[in-house]
Amino acid sequence: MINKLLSKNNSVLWIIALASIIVPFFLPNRYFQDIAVMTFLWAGLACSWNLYSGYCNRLSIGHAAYLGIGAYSSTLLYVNFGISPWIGMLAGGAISAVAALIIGGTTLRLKGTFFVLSTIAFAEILKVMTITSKDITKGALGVFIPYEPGFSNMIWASKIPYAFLTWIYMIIVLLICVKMERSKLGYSLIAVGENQEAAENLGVNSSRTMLIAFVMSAVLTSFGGTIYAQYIMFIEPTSVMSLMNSINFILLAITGGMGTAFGPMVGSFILTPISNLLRGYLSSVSGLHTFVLGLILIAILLFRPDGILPQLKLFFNGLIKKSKATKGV
Amino acid sequence: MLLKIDSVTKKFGGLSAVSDVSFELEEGKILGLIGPNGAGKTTLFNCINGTLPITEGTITFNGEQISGKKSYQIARLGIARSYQVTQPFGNMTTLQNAMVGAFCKTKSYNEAESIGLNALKTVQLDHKAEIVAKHLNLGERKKLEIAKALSTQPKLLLLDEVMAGLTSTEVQDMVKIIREINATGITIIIIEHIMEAIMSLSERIIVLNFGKKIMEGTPDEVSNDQRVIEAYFGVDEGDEEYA
Amino acid sequence: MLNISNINSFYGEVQVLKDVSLHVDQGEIVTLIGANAAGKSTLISCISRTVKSFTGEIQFEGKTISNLRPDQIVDLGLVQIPEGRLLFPKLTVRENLELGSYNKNSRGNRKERLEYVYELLPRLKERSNQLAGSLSGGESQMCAIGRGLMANPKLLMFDEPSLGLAPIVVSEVMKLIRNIAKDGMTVLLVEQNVRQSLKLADRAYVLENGRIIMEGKGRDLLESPEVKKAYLGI
Amino acid sequence: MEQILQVFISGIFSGGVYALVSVGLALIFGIIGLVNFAHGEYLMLAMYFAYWMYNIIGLDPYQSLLINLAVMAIIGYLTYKIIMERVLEADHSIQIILTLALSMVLQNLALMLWKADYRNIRIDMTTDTTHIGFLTLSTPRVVAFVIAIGASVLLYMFLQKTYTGAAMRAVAQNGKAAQLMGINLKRTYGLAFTIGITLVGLAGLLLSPIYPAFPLVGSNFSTLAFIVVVIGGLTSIPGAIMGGLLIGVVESFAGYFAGPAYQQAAYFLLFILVLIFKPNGLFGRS
Amino acid sequence: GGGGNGGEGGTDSEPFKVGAIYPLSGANALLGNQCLTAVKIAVDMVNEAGGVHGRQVQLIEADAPDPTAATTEAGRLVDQQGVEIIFGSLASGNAIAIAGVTERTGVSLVESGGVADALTDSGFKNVFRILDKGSLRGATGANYVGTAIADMLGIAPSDLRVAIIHEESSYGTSVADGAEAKAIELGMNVVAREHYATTITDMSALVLKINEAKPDVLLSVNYINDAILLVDTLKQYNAVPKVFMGLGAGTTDPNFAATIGADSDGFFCTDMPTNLPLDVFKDEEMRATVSAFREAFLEQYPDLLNVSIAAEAAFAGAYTFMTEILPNAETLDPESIREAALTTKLDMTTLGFGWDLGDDGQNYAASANINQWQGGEVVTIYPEKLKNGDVINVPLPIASE
Ligand SMILES: Nc1ncnc2c1ncn2[C@@H]1O[C@H](COP(=O)(O)OP(=O)(O)OP(=O)(O)O)[C@@H](O)[C@H]1O
Ligand SMILES: Nc1ncnc2c1ncn2[C@@H]1O[C@H](COP(=O)(O)OP(=O)(O)OP(=O)(O)O)[C@@H](O)[C@H]1O
Ligand SMILES: [Mg+2]
Ligand SMILES: [Mg+2]
Repeated sequence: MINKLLSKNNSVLWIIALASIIVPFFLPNRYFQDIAVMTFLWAGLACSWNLYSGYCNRLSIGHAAYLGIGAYSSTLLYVNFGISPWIGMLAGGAISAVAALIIGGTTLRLKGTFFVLSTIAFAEILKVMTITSKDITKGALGVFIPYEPGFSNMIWASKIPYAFLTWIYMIIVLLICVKMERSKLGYSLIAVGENQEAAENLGVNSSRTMLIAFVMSAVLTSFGGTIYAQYIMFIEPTSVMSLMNSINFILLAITGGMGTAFGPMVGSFILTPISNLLRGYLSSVSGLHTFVLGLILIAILLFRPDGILPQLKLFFNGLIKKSKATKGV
Repeated sequence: MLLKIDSVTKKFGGLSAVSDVSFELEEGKILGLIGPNGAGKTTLFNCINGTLPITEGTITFNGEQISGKKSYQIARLGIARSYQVTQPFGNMTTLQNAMVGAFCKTKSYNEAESIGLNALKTVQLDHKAEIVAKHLNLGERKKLEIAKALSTQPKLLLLDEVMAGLTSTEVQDMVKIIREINATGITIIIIEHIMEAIMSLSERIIVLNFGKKIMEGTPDEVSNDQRVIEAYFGVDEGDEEYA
Repeated sequence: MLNISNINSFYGEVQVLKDVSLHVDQGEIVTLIGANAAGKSTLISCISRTVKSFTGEIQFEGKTISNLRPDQIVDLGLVQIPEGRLLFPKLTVRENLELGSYNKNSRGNRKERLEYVYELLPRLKERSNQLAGSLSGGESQMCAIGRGLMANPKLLMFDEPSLGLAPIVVSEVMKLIRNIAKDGMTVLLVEQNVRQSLKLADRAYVLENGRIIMEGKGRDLLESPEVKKAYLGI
Repeated sequence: MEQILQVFISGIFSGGVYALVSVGLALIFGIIGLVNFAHGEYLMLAMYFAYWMYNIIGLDPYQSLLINLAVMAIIGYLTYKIIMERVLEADHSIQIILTLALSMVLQNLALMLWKADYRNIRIDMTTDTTHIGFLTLSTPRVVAFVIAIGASVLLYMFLQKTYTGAAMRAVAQNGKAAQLMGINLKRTYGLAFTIGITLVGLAGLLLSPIYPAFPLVGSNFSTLAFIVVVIGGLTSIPGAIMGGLLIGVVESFAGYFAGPAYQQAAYFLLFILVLIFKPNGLFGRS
Repeated sequence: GGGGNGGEGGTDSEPFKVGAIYPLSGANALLGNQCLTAVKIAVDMVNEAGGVHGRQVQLIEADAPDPTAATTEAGRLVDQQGVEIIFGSLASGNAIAIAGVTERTGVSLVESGGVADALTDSGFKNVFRILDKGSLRGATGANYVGTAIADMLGIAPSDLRVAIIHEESSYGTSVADGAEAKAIELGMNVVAREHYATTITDMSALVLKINEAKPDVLLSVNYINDAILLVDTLKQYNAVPKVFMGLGAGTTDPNFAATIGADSDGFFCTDMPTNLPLDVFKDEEMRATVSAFREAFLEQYPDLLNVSIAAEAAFAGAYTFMTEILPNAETLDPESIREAALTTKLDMTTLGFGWDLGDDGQNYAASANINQWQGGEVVTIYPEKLKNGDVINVPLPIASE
C-alpha cells in the first residue's frame, strides 16, 4: 500500500513528512514542542482544506466552522457526559458531515467568487448560532476542559503524545490526499475545478464529486478540531470560529502550493513556526509580528506565485539530476 | 437504430435555435452536419449530450430515451462529444485529461491510464502525454478533444469542427484519424465547414438552416441542391473575382 | 511601410519565431500562410506588442516601434483584428464598434467611421443594439472587422478571419478585404485558408516552424509544387 | 406602523454608507477582477486621515474632503503600482491571499504607528438629528447617504458616458481585446483601482464623525461590503448601491425584531437565500 | 524587556523572571498595551526598591491576541524563558488558556483583567485573581439599582422596568448574567435583554427596540467604542432612559465622558474602584506609590485624562503580588508562593480594596464600586467608606419625556 503511494515525485516529501516526527524529540523544551504540535496540527488541517478547495480550485473561507464543530461536539460530549473525545471526535465528524452536506448542497453550484464568499457567510452564521445558543454551548463564555490527563481523555501532561497525535493526524490526511490524487475521485475533482461542463461531458457527476470531497474535507477538518480543543483545553466561538482561523487554512495551503498533496504541509512547516516565533520574539512593538508576517507573505506571493512547493520540487529535482550526473561521471 | 432524433426543438427565449429536427442514425455510420453559422449545429450537439435541456421532442439512444438525462449520465451511456472551442483541463497533463474520461468506465487507476494512453495513440498525441495541456497548440488541442471523448469508450462520437484552423494537409491527417476511429465501430456525427473533409467522410449529410433541417442526403445530393448552395456554399464566383 | 527584421520570439524556453523578416508596402495586400502553430499569430502579436518576449526590429513608416506599448501602436494606425474575434460580449454591437475608435486619431470622426462601417457591413447596422455575445459566428467576424475599421488604420492586420465560417461567409469576408484594400488601406492577412488567401494577395510569405521559407507573388506561390503539397494536400 | 417606518428609514440611511464602501469594491472587482480583501483597511486609513486633519489642523471631515480624497487617490495608485500591477494575471487565489496579507500589513502598521486607541471626531453634527415628519434621522448619516448616492451615480454616469468609462468596461470584459483597441491596459486598471480606493476613502471620511478610527475598523465593514457586493451581482455598480441599502434595511429590521445579536446572521442568511434563488446576485447577469 | 539596570541593590544572584501576557495586537490591543505598561511600571518600582527576595525582577512580555496564542506564549514564557509568575491577561479566554499551561508547571497566574467566573470556579491551583468576578460585578450594579435608585426614582423595585444590554464577549455575558440574576432576585421587571457584537456599526435598531420596552433603567455592559455609539444613538432617538447604569469597562473609561461631554453627567458606572482620591489610601507610602504610578503611566499616555481601570488593576495585581505576597513566601517555589498568596490578608491594595483570597484563588475582598460621572470625573458613590460625592441627576435631565 505505502509502496504504491511512494511515487517518484513525492518520495522526498514523504520522507520529510515521516521523518518530521523525530523533530519534537530534539527540541529543547515544551515551547518549541508546542510549536511543533501546532505545526503538525495545522499541516493536517490545511491538507484537509486542500482536499476540496485545493484540488477543485474553489476556496472555502469558512473552514473554521468545521474546526468549531469538531471542537464543540467532542468537548460538549466530554464535559457534559464524560464521553471520551475519541468517540466525540467521530461524533463531531458525523455532525460536520451533515453540516457539509447542507452547506455544500446549497453552495457548491455557485460560481467562483460567489462560492468563496458564501463559505464565509455560513461560518459566520454558525458562529452567531454558537454564541446565541447559550444553553447548549455556553455561548461567548466558552467551554473549559478540566485537566485530567489520560489516554482516553486525550489529555497528556507532556507535549510528546500531542506531537504524535497531531503527526498521525497529518499523515492520515496526507495518505488520504495522495490516495485520492490517483483515483477516480481525484481526477474527477480536479477536472471539475478546471472546467465543470467539460468534465460532465466526460461522465463526471460533478455535484456528487464535489459534495463527496467537500464532506471529506469537512470531516477531516473537524477531527482536527477535536484535537485542537483537547490540546488548548478551552474553546470559545469568537476565537475557534474566527475568520482569521478560516484564513489561516488558505494562507498555509497557498503558501506551500494549493492542489498538491504536500503543499499545505510544506506551507505549515514554514509558516506556522515563523508566525509563532515572530510573535514570540517581536512582541516588544505591538503589531510588528503580524506586520512582518504579512510582508513575508506578500514577498512570497510576488516572487513565487505558485507557492513554495513547486520551487522545492525544482530544487530537489535539481539535486537528483546533479547526483545522477556525478554518478554518471 | 443507434440514435433517433424525433422533432427536437430548442428555444432560447424567443429564438428557436433548433426547430423540429428529426433524423435517425445507424450504428457504424458517419453522419455529416453542415449549415451556415448560427444554424444550430452546436446547439443540436448540446441537446443530444444533455448539456442543454431540449424544449420539445425526444431523443432515443440505443433504444433508451435520453432526453432529460444529465450530461454525465448520457456520457456514461456512450455518447461523447468534442467542443468547437476546445476545453482542455489546462493544468492537467494530456494523459491526465484523457484519464478523466477513462474513469467514466473504470475505477482502476492502471486501467484508466492504459485507456487514456490508447486514446492518445489513436489521435497521435501520445508523444505529448506528459505535457501540461495549457501548453498545447491549437491542432494538438483539437486532437486532445477527440482523445478525451474517445477515452470514455463511446458508442457515438460527436465531433464539432475538429478541423477548423488546420491546413489542408493537416485536415487530411485528421480525416484519416477519424476514419480509423470509425473503423473500430464507433458511430460518428461530424460538424465541419471544411468541405473537402465533410464530403469525403460522411455517408450522409444533414443540412441545417435557421434551426430547421432543410436537406438530408448523400454528399453529392447535398452539394448539388439549390437551397443548400444558396444558404451555405454560395455561388462560386470563380478565380477572377479576387484579382 | 511595415518592416520587420530578424524577429526571434520565445515562450519560456521554446523558440516560436526564428529570425523572421518581412515587409509590407503601402497599398499592398500581403498574406502570411503557414500550418497550425507555425507562429503566425505570434508574429502578429509581436507587431501589436501584445507579445513582448522577442528580439529584433520592427519599423512602421520608418519609425522603430518594437518598444512601444500596444495602445501606442494602435495610435500609430497599426491595427489588428485578432484571432477568435475577441469581442466584448456584454456590450452591444454598436458599443463594440465605438470602442474601435477609442484611439486618438479616430475619436474625432467617429460618426463618419460608423457610417462607413455600416455601409460596408449593413448586417451590423441591423444588429447594432444586440449584445455581441449573442451573434452567430459569421456576424461576430463581421463585427470584429468593423471594429478594426473603426480605428481608421493605415495598416490592418487580419488573423485568420475565415476560421470556422461557412463557405459562403468566407467568400464574403474575402470580398470585404479586397474592398477595404481598394479603398486604400494596406492589409496584412494571416490565413490557414491557403487557396483563397493566395488568390487575394499581392505578395505572400510562407511561415513554417517559425521560419519564413518562401516568399513571392500570391499567384506564383499558389502554383508552386511545395505549397501545393504542404498546404493544399494535392 | 410609525415605528416600523422609522426602523426602515434608519436602515436605508445606514445602508447608504455600506453602499459607498461597496461600490469601490464592486468597481475594482468588476474592472480588474480583483477581490480586494484589504478594502476595509483603506477605509481605516481615510478615517485616520480625517481625524488628523481635524485634530491637528482643525478642519472637520467635510472641510478636508478634497484633500483627503486626493491623499487616498495617491495611496490607491501607489498600492496598485507597487503590488497589484504585478498580480493582475495571477490566479484568483493568489490575489485573495495577497490582499489578505496586505490587510494584515496595513492593520498592524496602523497599530504600530498610531496605537490601538479609538480616535473620535466630535463635531456639532455628530449627534444632530434631522426630522422629517415623525421620523428621526441622524444628520451625519443623512449627509453620508446623500453624498454616497451622489458619488455612486456620478461613477455610474462616468462609466456609461465617457471614453474612459467605456474603456474601463471594455477592459473588464476582455483585456487583450481592449489593448488592441488602443486602450492602455495597465493605466486603465490603475485608474479603476484608484477610483475604487478613493470611493472607500470617501466612505471613511463620511463615517468619521459617527464612528471612531482604530486599526481594526476596516474589518467591521469589509465582510459586510463583500456581502453587499455579492448580493448586488459582484460587478454591478447599481447592484452594489441597492445591495447596500437592502443590507441596511435587513440589518435594521433584524435588529429591531430579533435583536442586534442576529443582525449579522440576518444579512448572511439573506445572502444565502439570494444565492440560492439568484446564484449570480440580484443584479448580476449570468 | 525591562529591569536590571543594576546599581545599589548589589544582588549577585540571577534575576527573578516574571512574564506578562496581554493582547498587544488584535481587537483588544488598546487595553492590552495599557496593562503591559502598568506592569512594567510596577516592575520598575519593585526593582528600584531592591527587587524580590533581593533579586532584580526581569519582565518578559508576550502578545496573545487569542487563546491559542496565549497557550503558546505561556509555554514560551514558562518553558523557554523560565518565568515564575505570569501577569495577565485581560481577556478571560486567554486567562483560562494560560491557566492550562501554568497548572501543569506550577507557575502562578496573577489575573487582573479577566472576570469570567469559570477562571476561579474551575479548580486551578495557581490562579490568583485580584479583581471581582463578573457575576458579582453585575450583581453589585443591579443591587444598587434595586435598592438605592428605585428609592430615588420613587418607584417600587417590583414596578421598576430595567433593560439589559451587553456586548456578547465572555466579559459582557458574564457581567450581564450576574446583573440579570440579581435583578430577578430583587423582583425587578427585566423588560428586555439584548446583546450585540462589538463590531456593530449602527445601533439604531437596538435603540429603537429597547425604547419600545420603555425601561426606567438601562443596565449596560460595553466596551468604549460601542458605549459611545450607544449613548449617541440613545440621544439621537430621544431614547435616553431615566437611569443609565454602566457595568464596567467602556463606561468607566475616561474617554467615555470626554467624548460624550456634559451629557454624561449622571451616568452611573459600576466597576472596580477607579481613580480614587489619594486620601482614601491607607498610608503615606501607598499614596506615594499610587501617585507615582499614575504619573509614570500618564507620562506614556499623554492623551489620556486618567489612568484606565484596566491599567490600574494590572498595576495593582503585579505590584501587590511582588511587594506584599512574595516577601511572605519562604522561598520562591510554587508551593510557598501559593501558600503566601492564600494566607496573606491585606486590608487595602492600590485598588482601594483588600486582598483576601479564597481557596479558589478569588479575591473575596474585591468588590465593585458604584460610580457616577460628574463634570467629566468619576465620582464614587458607594461603598460608603470610599464615597467622595453625592448622587446627581436622577433621573437624567436628558432622559426622554
Ligand atoms: N446559450 C445560448 N443562449 C442564447 N442563444 C444561443 C445560445 N447558444 C446558442 N445560441 C444561439 O443559437 C443559434 C445557434 O447557435 P449554434 O452555436 O448552435 O450555431 P452553429 O450552427 O453551431 O454555428 P457555427 O457554425 O457558427 O458554430 C445562434 O443564433 C446562437 O446565437
Ligand atoms: N501563450 C503561450 N504560451 C506558450 N506557448 C504558446 C503561447 N501561445 C502560443 N504558443 C505556442 O507557440 C507556437 C506558435 O503559436 P501561434 O499561435 O503563433 O501559431 P499560429 O501559426 O498562429 O497557429 P494557428 O494556426 O493555430 O493559429 C505554438 O506551438 C503554440 O503552442
Ligand atoms: Mg457551432
Ligand atoms: Mg494563430
